[in-house]
Amino acid sequence: MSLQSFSDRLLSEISEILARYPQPRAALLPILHACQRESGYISRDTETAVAELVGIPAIDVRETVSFYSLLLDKPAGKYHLQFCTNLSCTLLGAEESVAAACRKLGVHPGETTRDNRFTLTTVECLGACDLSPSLQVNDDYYANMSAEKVNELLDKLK
Amino acid sequence: MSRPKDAMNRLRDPEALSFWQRTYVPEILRGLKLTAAHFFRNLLIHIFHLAGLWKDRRGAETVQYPEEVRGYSPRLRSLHRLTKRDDGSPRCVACMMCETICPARCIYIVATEHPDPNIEKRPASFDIDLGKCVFCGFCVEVCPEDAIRMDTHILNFAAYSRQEMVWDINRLLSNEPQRVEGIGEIRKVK
Amino acid sequence: MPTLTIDGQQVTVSKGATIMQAAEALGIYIPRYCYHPGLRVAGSCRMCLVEIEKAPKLDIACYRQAAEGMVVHTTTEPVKLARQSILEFLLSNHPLDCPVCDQSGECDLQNFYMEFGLYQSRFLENKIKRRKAFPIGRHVMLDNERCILCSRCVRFCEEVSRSHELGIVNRGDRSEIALREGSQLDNEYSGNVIDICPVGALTEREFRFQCRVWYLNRAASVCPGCSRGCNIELHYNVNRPHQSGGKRVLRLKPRFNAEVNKWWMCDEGRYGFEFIDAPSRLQDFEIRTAQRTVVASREQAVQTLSDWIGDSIDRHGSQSLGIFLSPKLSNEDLYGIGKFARHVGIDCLDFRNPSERPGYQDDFLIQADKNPNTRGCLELGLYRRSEDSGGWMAGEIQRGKVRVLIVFLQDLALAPEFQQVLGRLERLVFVGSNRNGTAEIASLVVPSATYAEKDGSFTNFEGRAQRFERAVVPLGSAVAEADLVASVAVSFGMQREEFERERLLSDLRREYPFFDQEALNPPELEWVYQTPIGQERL
Amino acid sequence: MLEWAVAAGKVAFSLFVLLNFVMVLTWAERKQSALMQDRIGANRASILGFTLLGLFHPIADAIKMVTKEDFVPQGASRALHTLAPFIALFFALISFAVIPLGDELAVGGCTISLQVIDLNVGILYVFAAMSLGVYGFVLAGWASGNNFSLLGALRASSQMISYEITIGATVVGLIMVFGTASLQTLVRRQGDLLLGFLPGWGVFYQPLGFLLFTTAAMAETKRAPFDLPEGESEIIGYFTEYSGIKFGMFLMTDFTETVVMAGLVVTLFFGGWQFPYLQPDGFHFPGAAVVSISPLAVSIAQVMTFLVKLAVFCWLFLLVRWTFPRFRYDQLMRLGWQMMLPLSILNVLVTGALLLLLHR
Repeated sequence: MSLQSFSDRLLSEISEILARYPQPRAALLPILHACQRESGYISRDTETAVAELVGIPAIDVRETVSFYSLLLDKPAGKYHLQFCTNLSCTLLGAEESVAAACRKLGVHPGETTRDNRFTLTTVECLGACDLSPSLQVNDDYYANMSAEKVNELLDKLK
Repeated sequence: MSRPKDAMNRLRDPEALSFWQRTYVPEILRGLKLTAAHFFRNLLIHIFHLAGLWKDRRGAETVQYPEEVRGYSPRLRSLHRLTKRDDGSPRCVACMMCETICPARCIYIVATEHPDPNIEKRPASFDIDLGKCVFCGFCVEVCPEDAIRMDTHILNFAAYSRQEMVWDINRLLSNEPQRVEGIGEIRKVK
Repeated sequence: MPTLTIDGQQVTVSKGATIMQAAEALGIYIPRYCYHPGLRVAGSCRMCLVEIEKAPKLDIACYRQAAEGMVVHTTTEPVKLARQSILEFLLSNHPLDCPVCDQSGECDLQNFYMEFGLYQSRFLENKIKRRKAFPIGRHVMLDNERCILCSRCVRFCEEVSRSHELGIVNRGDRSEIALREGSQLDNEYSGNVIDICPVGALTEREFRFQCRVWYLNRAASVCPGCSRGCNIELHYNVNRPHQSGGKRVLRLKPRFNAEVNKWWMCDEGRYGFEFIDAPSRLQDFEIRTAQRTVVASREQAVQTLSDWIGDSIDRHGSQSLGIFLSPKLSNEDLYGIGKFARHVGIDCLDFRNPSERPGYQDDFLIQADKNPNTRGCLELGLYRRSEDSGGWMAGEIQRGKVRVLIVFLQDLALAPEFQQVLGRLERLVFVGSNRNGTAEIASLVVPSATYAEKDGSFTNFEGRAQRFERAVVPLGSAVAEADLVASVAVSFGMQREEFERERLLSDLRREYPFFDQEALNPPELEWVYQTPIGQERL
Repeated sequence: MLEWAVAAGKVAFSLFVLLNFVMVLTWAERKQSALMQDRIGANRASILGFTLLGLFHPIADAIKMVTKEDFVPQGASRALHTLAPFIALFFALISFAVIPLGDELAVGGCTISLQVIDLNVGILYVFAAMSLGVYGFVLAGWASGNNFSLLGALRASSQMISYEITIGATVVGLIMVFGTASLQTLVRRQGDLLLGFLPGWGVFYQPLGFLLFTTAAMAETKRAPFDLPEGESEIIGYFTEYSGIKFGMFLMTDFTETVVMAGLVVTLFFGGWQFPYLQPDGFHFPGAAVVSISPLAVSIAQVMTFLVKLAVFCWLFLLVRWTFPRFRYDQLMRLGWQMMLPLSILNVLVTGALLLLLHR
């Protein structure tokens, strides 16, 4: 999705966002969110186009996109399972939940099931240590995950 | 403990010598007696040996290399060898530690790229000039990869030219370690 | 102007100066990875933590500004413990491949670990594997496992070269240096990232496995690549010639000079040293007749040259001699040649090769004039002012006025004006370091020493005379130009002493104000990127 | 004509004995020192796989020395450098001429003395030859063009001259006892019995003289413990600058002197060719028992006796050489001048006094 292929609606949203900030660089995250809403992920071409629009080096956009786990640089399935594997969650058994999910879905972390329904990733802290081990599916948080609860959840989502 | 001290004092103080010692004559005779005793004893043993007797007594303590060799100690520093990886290639990564530490400057390494980026570096050539080597074993101690050892127990590598004294990587790789057995035992070599 | 105390010593620094700068003013070295004086402060490595009295915890010296009455300690136990912990952390994923790493010997990670490290490792976990040893540009090799993410290279590409090729992508222990999509690190200054990389993550492709750095000797020099005259260090290996296949000069590194090149140099200059050990180097005196070329001794060659000059003056006067100089010669060589020319009355002198065209230039270091000493030639007046280019000399040859021409370094055979007329000369003498078209047709070829093989000075485009020192001995029978002229001049009643280096220098200083004392003090080597490597003791 | 042939034969036989002794001595030295030191010694040189206890080594040595480079240092006097070893060896060889190998041999009506030449001043002849031999060493040191060699030569000459005095003074006592300076006569007179049963050998008349003479003789041969003139590797001797066969000749000189000195000791103090109780016609044991033997067998027995005695003393010299460490030079000089010379003069005086007492 290069600049030419940006929809008019997206372009107008971007210019609206840009107008909000005195520093164009500051508009980067809202613009990236807008782009992800549009196509579900942010392609390398989109990154380049956004860099051009904001007027910053393309590598800065790449750094930003790769830094945040909320920003996806490749398409995800219908359900994007993000397991926290940071300290608190791992101590409480996050790795078993991840293993259970991998077994059930037949994928490794970072992969998408063949039917494009599930994408499984492990992420650093979700900021929900009080709920650990925590799992984020799309925009919803699930607390105190264990292998059984993951299995139940996956059955439900199917 | 006291006897060596006394002997020292006697040596330092000529007064302590007795009259007969000062004439030297008895002492000279004692010296001659000692050496002559060895002479006749060994002569006798050798004659018996010629007759096939007394084979268990040695007329000469010296090891008759190369007919006889002693079992070398595992600590002995002998001819170098380069150790190999499982696939037979040298373990050496051409880090030049041995070349750097070598006090005789007898190691010459040229480094080159290894196809595997995890190994990254390998020796294109690895020469040891044994004509210069002083067998200090620093190269073995300094090697971070255990790539060079001096446990072949090969000691006879003399050659007729200086060039032949330079062992290249292939010769060094072909050397094998020697199993250590019977340290100090004298063995006949066929 | 705050005054502060560091390790018991008082120092007053300008407002806004950091503790790091204050310590440096006192000669106290604080270890650092991400800090580089030529780059924006990142404050990410935490290696420069120091103890500040009345502060609740340690603070980084590279960012914390000096304040009035501040009392700083750089060697106390908490500071040492902090450094130890930082090093332990940095090494948690750093591979221990020092044996194969080109950086070892000049690696800050090695050096600081030797000084402050935690020698008993507590690390049991598996190290993270990353991509190793892949080229990211024409000159640079990247090893992501070795990277400690100090971001010096990223900041260099942002701030100095402004080409923005590099960035740090991903988060946490997955972070690594990456190239911009579809690009290579191939800007005009890419070699500098190798210099500023404190570890072996960025290494030089050309220098790769050529020589371990502890075998290198260093000499202070001046880059001859363009008229900027960047201060450089020549790194040469004469101790272990087999390692680099007999090549002596192996790499150039920039040397700090606040007014000329700061900490940097361009790739063109950095890799422009190949000619020093190139196969095209002239190593013998050659006397060529129509039939054959013979190798001569220095004495024979000097005798021949003196005979030809004397003979030409006797038969046709000193007007029949021409000298074509080169702006690649040092001030001392030029001055010596000029002195001799004045003595025997040669005024047919120039240095401007009509075939030379201005090269690439930018607004940072690279100059269009690719000769290091054009300004020196101009200041010394070794050209005909009434002409725009050296082409006039071709006319003189054409008219039969100039019969013997001595060419220094230049390839006149490339210039159309000269191509036609060189054949008309009675004698063509070529003095140069490398073989070229002119050397092929010259009747006497004199091998000369390159800038790495002699002492001297270049005057840069701003008129700054800068001294360079000899690194290696001249190859083969090569001689410095001033020495050659001295040997010839003896036959013409001059004293050899007049061409001695000290004499030439003092004469130059007396006659030419641009040649000032200050800039010509012996250049000092300063290792600005890394802590000093041990000098070759072997 | 026959006389000439006999003389040539005697010279040839004498040289044959001497040179063979020298050659075997080089082997014996190695083997004997090896046995004394619990080693095996020379045993490598082989012909067709036979090593014969290393007896081929002298031959191998000879071949090696002849084929090695004959090096004359720069600055050396080439002619003298070459001449020196010849002088040294020559005088060592000729001093053997007066040593009797046996009594007279009667063959076909002809009586042949088993001695190259019987000089009535035989003993002086030996001293003269030895004194001249010193020139060889001095020349060698001087002609080498090496100061250290010259110093070695000076050490050699002073040592030899010092000990020759002792030798001379010791022999005086012997001459007084036997009343002759001819070696053959001397040996014959030692055939008389002493006190009716003891062989009348010089050693019984002159025990102190024997000790002094043997010691001084060892010093004359310049071998350990008196090897200060040589000491190639440590103190540098007169033949340091020699190589090849010229070096070999100096070694030969040493061994030759050893044999000559051993021969002198045997001749002077141990009855030379005298076998106890063997007279020209057979054994005459004390108590008048007589065993007759043919004159030829007696001659052979005499020669064999002499050779065995010679071998024993050569062995003794080697034993001493491999037992004692080298003297310091001051010790050497003190021994020579302050101990042995006074003792030998005392020996002369005591001998003279005793003779005077007995003859009165």
